[in-house]
Amino acid sequence: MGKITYREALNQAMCEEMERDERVFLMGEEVAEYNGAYKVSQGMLERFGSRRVIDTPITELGFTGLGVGAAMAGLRPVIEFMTWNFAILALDQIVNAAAKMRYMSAGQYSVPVVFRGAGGSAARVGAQHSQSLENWLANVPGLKVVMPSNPADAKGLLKSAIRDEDPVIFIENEINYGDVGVVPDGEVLIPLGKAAIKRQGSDITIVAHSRMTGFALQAAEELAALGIDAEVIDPRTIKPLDEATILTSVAKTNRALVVEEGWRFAGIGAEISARIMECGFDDLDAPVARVTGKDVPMSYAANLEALTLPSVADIVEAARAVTNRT
Amino acid sequence: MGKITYREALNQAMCEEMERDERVFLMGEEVAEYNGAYKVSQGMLERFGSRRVIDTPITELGFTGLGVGAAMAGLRPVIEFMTWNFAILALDQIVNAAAKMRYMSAGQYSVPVVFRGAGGSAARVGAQHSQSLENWLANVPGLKVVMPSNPADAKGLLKSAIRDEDPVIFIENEINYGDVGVVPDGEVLIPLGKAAIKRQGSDITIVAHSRMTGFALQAAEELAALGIDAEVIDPRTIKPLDEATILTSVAKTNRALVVEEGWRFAGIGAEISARIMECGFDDLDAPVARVTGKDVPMSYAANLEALTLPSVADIVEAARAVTNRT
Amino acid sequence: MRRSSDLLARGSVSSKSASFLATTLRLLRMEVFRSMTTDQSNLGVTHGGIFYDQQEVMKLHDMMLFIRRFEEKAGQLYGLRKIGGFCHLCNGQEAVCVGVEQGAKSQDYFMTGYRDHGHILARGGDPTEVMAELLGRAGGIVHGKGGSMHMFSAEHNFAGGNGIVGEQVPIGLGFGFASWYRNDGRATFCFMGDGAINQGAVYESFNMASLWKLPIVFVVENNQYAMGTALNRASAETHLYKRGISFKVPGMHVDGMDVLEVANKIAEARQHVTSGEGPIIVEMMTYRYRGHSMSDPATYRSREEVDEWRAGRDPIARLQQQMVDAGLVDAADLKRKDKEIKQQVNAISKAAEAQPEPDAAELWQHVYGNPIEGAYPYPGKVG
Amino acid sequence: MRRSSDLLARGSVSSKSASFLATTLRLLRMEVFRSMTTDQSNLGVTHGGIFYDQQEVMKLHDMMLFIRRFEEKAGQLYGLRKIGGFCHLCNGQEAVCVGVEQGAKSQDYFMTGYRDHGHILARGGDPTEVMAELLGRAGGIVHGKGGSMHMFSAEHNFAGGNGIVGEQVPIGLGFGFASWYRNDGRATFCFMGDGAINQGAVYESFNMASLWKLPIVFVVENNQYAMGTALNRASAETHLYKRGISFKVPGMHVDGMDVLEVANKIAEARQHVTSGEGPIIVEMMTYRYRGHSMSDPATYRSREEVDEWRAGRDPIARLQQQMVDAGLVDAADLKRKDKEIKQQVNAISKAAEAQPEPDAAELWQHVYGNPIEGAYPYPGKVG
Ligand SMILES: Cc1ncc(C[n+]2csc(CCOP(=O)(O)OP(=O)(O)O)c2C)c(N)n1
Ligand SMILES: Cc1ncc(C[n+]2csc(CCOP(=O)(O)OP(=O)(O)O)c2C)c(N)n1
Ligand SMILES: [Mg+2]
Ligand SMILES: [Mg+2]
Repeated sequence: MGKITYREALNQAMCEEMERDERVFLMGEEVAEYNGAYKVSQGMLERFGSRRVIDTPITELGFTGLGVGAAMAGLRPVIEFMTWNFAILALDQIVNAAAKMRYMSAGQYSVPVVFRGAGGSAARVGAQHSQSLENWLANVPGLKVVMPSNPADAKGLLKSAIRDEDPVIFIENEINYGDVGVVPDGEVLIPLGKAAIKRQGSDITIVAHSRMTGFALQAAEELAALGIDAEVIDPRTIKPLDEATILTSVAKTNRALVVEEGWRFAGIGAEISARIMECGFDDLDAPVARVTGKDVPMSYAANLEALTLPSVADIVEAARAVTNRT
Repeated sequence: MGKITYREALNQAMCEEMERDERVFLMGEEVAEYNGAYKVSQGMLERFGSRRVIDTPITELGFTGLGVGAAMAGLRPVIEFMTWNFAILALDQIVNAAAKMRYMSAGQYSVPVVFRGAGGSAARVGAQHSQSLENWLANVPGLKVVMPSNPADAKGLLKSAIRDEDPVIFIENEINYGDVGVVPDGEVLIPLGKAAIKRQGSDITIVAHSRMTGFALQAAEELAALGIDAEVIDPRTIKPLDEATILTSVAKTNRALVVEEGWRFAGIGAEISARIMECGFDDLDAPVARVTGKDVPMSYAANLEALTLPSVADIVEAARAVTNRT
Repeated sequence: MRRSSDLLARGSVSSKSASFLATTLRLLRMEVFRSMTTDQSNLGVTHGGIFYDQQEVMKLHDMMLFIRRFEEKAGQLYGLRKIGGFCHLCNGQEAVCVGVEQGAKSQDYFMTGYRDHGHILARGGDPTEVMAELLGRAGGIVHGKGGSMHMFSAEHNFAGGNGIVGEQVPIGLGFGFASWYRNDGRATFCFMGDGAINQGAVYESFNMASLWKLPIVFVVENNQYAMGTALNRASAETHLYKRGISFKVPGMHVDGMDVLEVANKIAEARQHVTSGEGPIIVEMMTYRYRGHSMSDPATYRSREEVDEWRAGRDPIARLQQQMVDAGLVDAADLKRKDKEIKQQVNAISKAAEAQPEPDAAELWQHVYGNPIEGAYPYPGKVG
Repeated sequence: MRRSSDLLARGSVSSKSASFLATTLRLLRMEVFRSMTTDQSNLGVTHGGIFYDQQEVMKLHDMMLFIRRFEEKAGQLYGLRKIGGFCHLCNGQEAVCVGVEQGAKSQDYFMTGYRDHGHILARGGDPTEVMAELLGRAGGIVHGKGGSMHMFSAEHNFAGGNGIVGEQVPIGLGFGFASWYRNDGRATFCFMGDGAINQGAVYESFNMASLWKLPIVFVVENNQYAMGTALNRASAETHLYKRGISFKVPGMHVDGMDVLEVANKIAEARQHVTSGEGPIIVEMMTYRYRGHSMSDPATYRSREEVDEWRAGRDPIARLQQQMVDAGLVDAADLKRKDKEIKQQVNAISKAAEAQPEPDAAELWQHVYGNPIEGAYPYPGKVG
C-alpha cells in the first residue's frame, strides 16, 4: 500500500497483466523507445522487449484495426492512443469492427482489446486536441467505456479491462497523470460497471467522472461551507452505467447535478438526466442540472480556455441553484 | 406545385442551386456516371458535366477533406456519402477540420460545405450499414445537423443548407427516398433551426425526426382512436435544436415522448429529455419517455431487425404509458 | 499435391536465378509427368510444374461449380424476395475463391470483404448454414445476424465478412501480427477489391506489414469495377500489384480465371510470407458476371465485354477443358456432375428455407462476452 | 529573380535530356555571372543556373535569420511559461520555409501541419500577430484562439495550421481541386512531415490528385524523426520521394538545408503542377535542432548527429558563406544584421506581451458564420 501517481498506477496495471498473461501486449505511438508520450509505459520496453511493447507509425486507423484482428486471433492487445483526439481517425475500426464483431459472428469471435489513452482537454492544447469522446463511444452497444478519476481506480479498472472479453474504451486524463494517491499493492481488480460514492451527502447528488470527479469533490467542500451536503458519485464505468447507485442516491437527496468536461448536446449529462427523469422522476424536488464544457471549440488563450471548461465555481453555482440556496 | 419523391426533391434542390451558383458542385462515390447509388443525382452529370458532378474513388476521408479545403478556398461543395455509415471513416475531417476551422482561424476561413447522404438503417443491411450518427454530430459545436422527414422539407432544407456559410450535416433516409409528397415549385427555402409541428394535439408531445416522424404520425392516428390527442413535432434541424417549439408544446400537453431510430445512450432523445427537464420541469405531469432503437447492433434477420427498430406499436405503447392510459 | 516449386518460392518473386531454376525444374517435371501419364493412378493435370492428381482436380472443379450453382440459387431466392438487403454474388470469380484455398493451408487465416459466399464455401463452411444465413434463418452460420455480407467461421479460420470497404485490411494485419507474435507459421490471406485498394488504411497496413515483415498475402480481386466505377476512373495506377512499391511490398500479377495458376501462385506467395520475407500483394485479374449487388443492372459495361470474359475465359469451362484433354472426364461425366450439384444446392436451399427465423432471444445474445449484471441488457424496457 | 530553368522545368523531373540541357545552361550562366560580378549592380549568387541578385539573397538570409531568432525567443518565452501547451519550433528547417516561399507565388495556397511559425512568417504573416498568438493575446493572428499549432492568414493564402497529423493533406487536396475547378493557375503547397506521410489519407490524396492532375506540390519536410521515432523505425520505404510511385506521382529529392536549392526545385515543381502534369512530391532533407516540442529532451538521437547537421549543414551559415564569397557582405555586416534582427524580435515580443488577453466575448465568436437566432449561442446559461 503505497502512494503512487495515476501514471504509475496504469504502468503497474499493464506490467502485472503482462507478467500474468503472455497474450497481453502494448502497442502505440512512442510507447516503446520513448517510454510513452506521457511516460505511462516507462520501462516497459526494457522489461518486456520489443515483441511485446511496440512503437507504431502514425497510422491510427491501421493499428487500431491491427488490435481488433490480433484480439480476434486470440491475443489481448492494449492499444494506446497518444490521446483520444487522434482516435477519431480510428473510429470505424472501433465502432464497426471491435464493437460489432462478436454480434455479427454470433459469438464466434471475441475482441478482448483495450483502447487506452488520454481524453478530454489537457492544458492549452487548443481545439483539435481537446475532445471528449465518451458519449460517442458509450452510445455504441458492444463497447464498454471506463474512465478512472484517481490512481487506485486507474490501476484496478485497467487490470479488469485487460481481462475483460469485450473491447474496452479506457479514457485517462492527461492532467491527472501526475496525481498521487494510495494504491493497494498487488492484485486489486475493480469490477467494471460499478460506480463509486466518493463522498456521502444528503442534499444533492453530484455525478462527475474523470477529471471532473476531483472538481466535484472540491465543490462539495465549498458547498459544505455553505451548509449544502453533497454526495459525489463517480460512475467510473460510463457504459454500462451503474444506474442503480445513482438512482439510490437521488432517492435520498432528491436533487441531482451532472458534471462533464465534454460538450453538452447529447453528452453523458444528457443521458444521466434522462435516466433520472425516467426512473427517479418522483424522487426529484428540482430539475436535474448539467454543468458541461461550453458549446464551442477549445481556445488556446488561457482565459478563454478557462471559460470553456467547467470550473469548481460553476459546479458550486449550479448546485446552489438546484438546491435553491442562491 | 407537384407531387414528387423525396429523391427527386433532393435532386431538384441540388440542380437549382447549381444553376444559381457556379461555385456549387457535387462529389461522391457513384454520383456521376451511375447517377447515384440511390439515384439521387439522376441526370446531373449530363446536365452539369464532369467538372461539377464528380465520381470519387472509395476514399471517404480523402474526399471529405477535399470538400473542406475546396470550401475554404471559396467553392461550395456538396459531398455525398453513399451512406453515412461510411462517413465514420471521415469523421476526423468533419469534426476536427470542418467544424473547427472557422473558430480556429478566428473567422478567416468559412467552410460552407454540405455533407449529405442516407443515414440510419435501410432494410436488411445489417450491423455495419445501420448506424445513426446524428447525436454524435450534433454534439459538435460548429456543425449544423439537418434531417428532413418528407419531400418538401428535403428540398427546402437542402437549398438552405447549400446556401449556409457553415458546414451542414444533411442526413437523409434511404427508406424515405421513394416517398411521394407535394413540393412547391421553384424557390422554396426552409430555414435551418426551425422545427415543424406536423400534427396539432393536446395530450402529449411526440418529438420524432427523419423516418420516425412518419412513424409518430401513424402512431398519433392510432392514439387518436384511443382518445389520446398527440402533437407531433419534427425538429428538422437537430442542431441547433428549436427548443422553443418543443417547450411551448410541452407547456400545453404536459407530457412528452421522444422517438429516435438510433441507440439510446446519449442519443437525441437524451438531449431533448434533459432539456425538457431543465426548462419545462414544472410543466411535466409525467416523466418524458424515450422510444429508441434497441441497444444492440443491427441484425440481418427480418424478425430481429424489426425487434431492433422502434415500431409504431412501440410509440403507441409508450405514449399510453406516459399519458397513463394503459 | 506435390509442390516442386516450394523450395524455390522464397526467392522467386524478385530473384531471376530462382525463376530460371524454376523453369528448368518445370520442364524437367513435365518430362517426368509425360512418362507417368501411362500409369492410370497418375492421371491428372500439370500446371506450372505442379502436378494435380485426378482427385484434386475434381475437387477444385466441383467446388467452383458448386459455388456457381449456389450463387445462382442465391440470385433466384433474392428475386423471390427471400433474401433481402445487399447480396453480392461472385459468379466469374470462383477460381480465386477455390484457387486461394488450394494454395493455402487450413490453419491459415482468411479475412474478406462482403463478397464472401464463395470464399467461405471454398474454405469448408457448411453450405446449408451459409444458405440459411442468406435467408436470415436460425440455422444460419451466424444465426441470421449477419446475412450475405457477414459470414464467419472460426472453426475454419474464416474471420469474415466485412461490409465497410477496406476495413478488413487492418484487421487482417492484426491476424498476421498475431502469427508473427506467436511465431505460429500461419499465413493470413487478406482479400480486397480493386475499389477497396484505394482506401488509405490499406497503405497504413502495407507499411506496417512491410516494416515488421508480417506473414500476410494481400489478395486483390481485381474484377475491374467497383460498383459502377471502372478501374481507371478510380485508380491512378491501374496495375494493382504495383500498389505496394511505395512500401517495399512486392507484387504478383495472376490470371485469376485459371484456378491452377491461382493455386500455384498462392502457394508461392504463402511460402514467401511465411519464410520471414514480409508481405506480398497478389493481384488476381478476374471479372464478376453479375451486377455489383442484386439491384445493379450493370449498364456501365458492354455486353461484349461481359461476353469476352464469360464465354472466353470462364474458369470452370477452362478447367473442364483441361480435364477432358487430360482424359480425366468426358462431357457426360461433367453433365452428370452438374446435375448432381444442382440437386445438392436445391436440397440445401430447401433445408435452409424450412428453418424458422432466429429466436427473438437471439436479439440480446452476443452483444457482450462478459455482460454486467443488472446493467445490461435492457429487454422489457420501453425502447 | 530570373529563372533560366523555367522553360526546362516542365520536363525536368523525368527527362534526362532536359537535365543535360539544364546543366549546360547552368555552366553557361556561371560564365555570364563571372563576367558580370565586376558590375556592382549585378552582385548576387547563382545557384543551379538561377541568378539571385543581392536584394533577393539578403531577403532570403534575413528571413531565415529572423525565423531562427523568432523561434529562439518563442523557446525562451515557453521556458518562462508565457507560452503554453504544445510549441513546435522549426530551428534548422528555415531553408524549407523560406525557400518554398521563394519558389512559390503569392497567390498560391499554403497548407501546413502544426510546425508552422516559420511558414507563416516566410509567407508574410505579421510577426507581432504571430508572437501574440503564441502568447494567447488579443492581437494574435487568430485572436489567441489557435496558439502555436493553428496559425492562419487568409490574406496571405496561408490556410493553416493543423494539429492532427496528416489531416492537412486532404484539405490541401481540396485547395488544389478548387484551382483545378476554377482553372485559376494557382499551385497548392501542402506540407507534411516524415511521420505524417504514413497516414492513409495521404495516399487517398495522392491517388485523387494524380487521377485528376491537380496542381499540388506535396512538400515532405523529412527531418528524419517523428517525435522520438526515427524514420526507418516507422517507414518501410525511407526514400520518401518514392512514396508516390504506387500512384504515379513523381518525386524530387532536395537538400532542404540549402535555401537556393529549395527555391529552384520548388519553382520547377510549381511549373510542373501548374502546367497540367499533375501533382509532385518534393522531399526536403532537413533536420530540427530542437526537441519535437518544448517538452521533449530529444534523448533519442546523439549529440554527434545533431552537431553534424547543426554545425555542418546549417542553412543560414551556408547562405552567409555564399554571400561572403560573392562579396555581398562581410562578417561585420552579418553581425550587424543579426543584432538588428534580435532587437526587432525583442521589440515584437515586448509589444505582443503588452497586449491583453482576448476579450471574453471572443469565446462565442466564430462558432458559426450564420448563427441561428434564439438557438445559439447559449452564453449565460449554466454550463
Ligand atoms: C467505406 C465504404 N464506402 C462505400 C461502400 C459502398 N460500397 C460497397 S461495395 C463498393 C464497391 C467496392 O468495389 P471493389 O472493392 O472493387 O469490390 P467488388 O465489389 O468489385 O468485389 C462500394 C462503393 C462501403 N460499403 N464502404
Ligand atoms: C493523428 C495524430 N496522431 C498523433 C499525433 C501526435 N503527434 C504530434 S506531432 C507527431 C509527430 C509527427 O512527426 P512528423 O510528421 O515527422 O513531423 P515533425 O514533427 O517532425 O515536423 C505526433 C505523433 C497527432 N497530433 N495527430
Ligand atoms: Mg471490384
Ligand atoms: Mg519529422
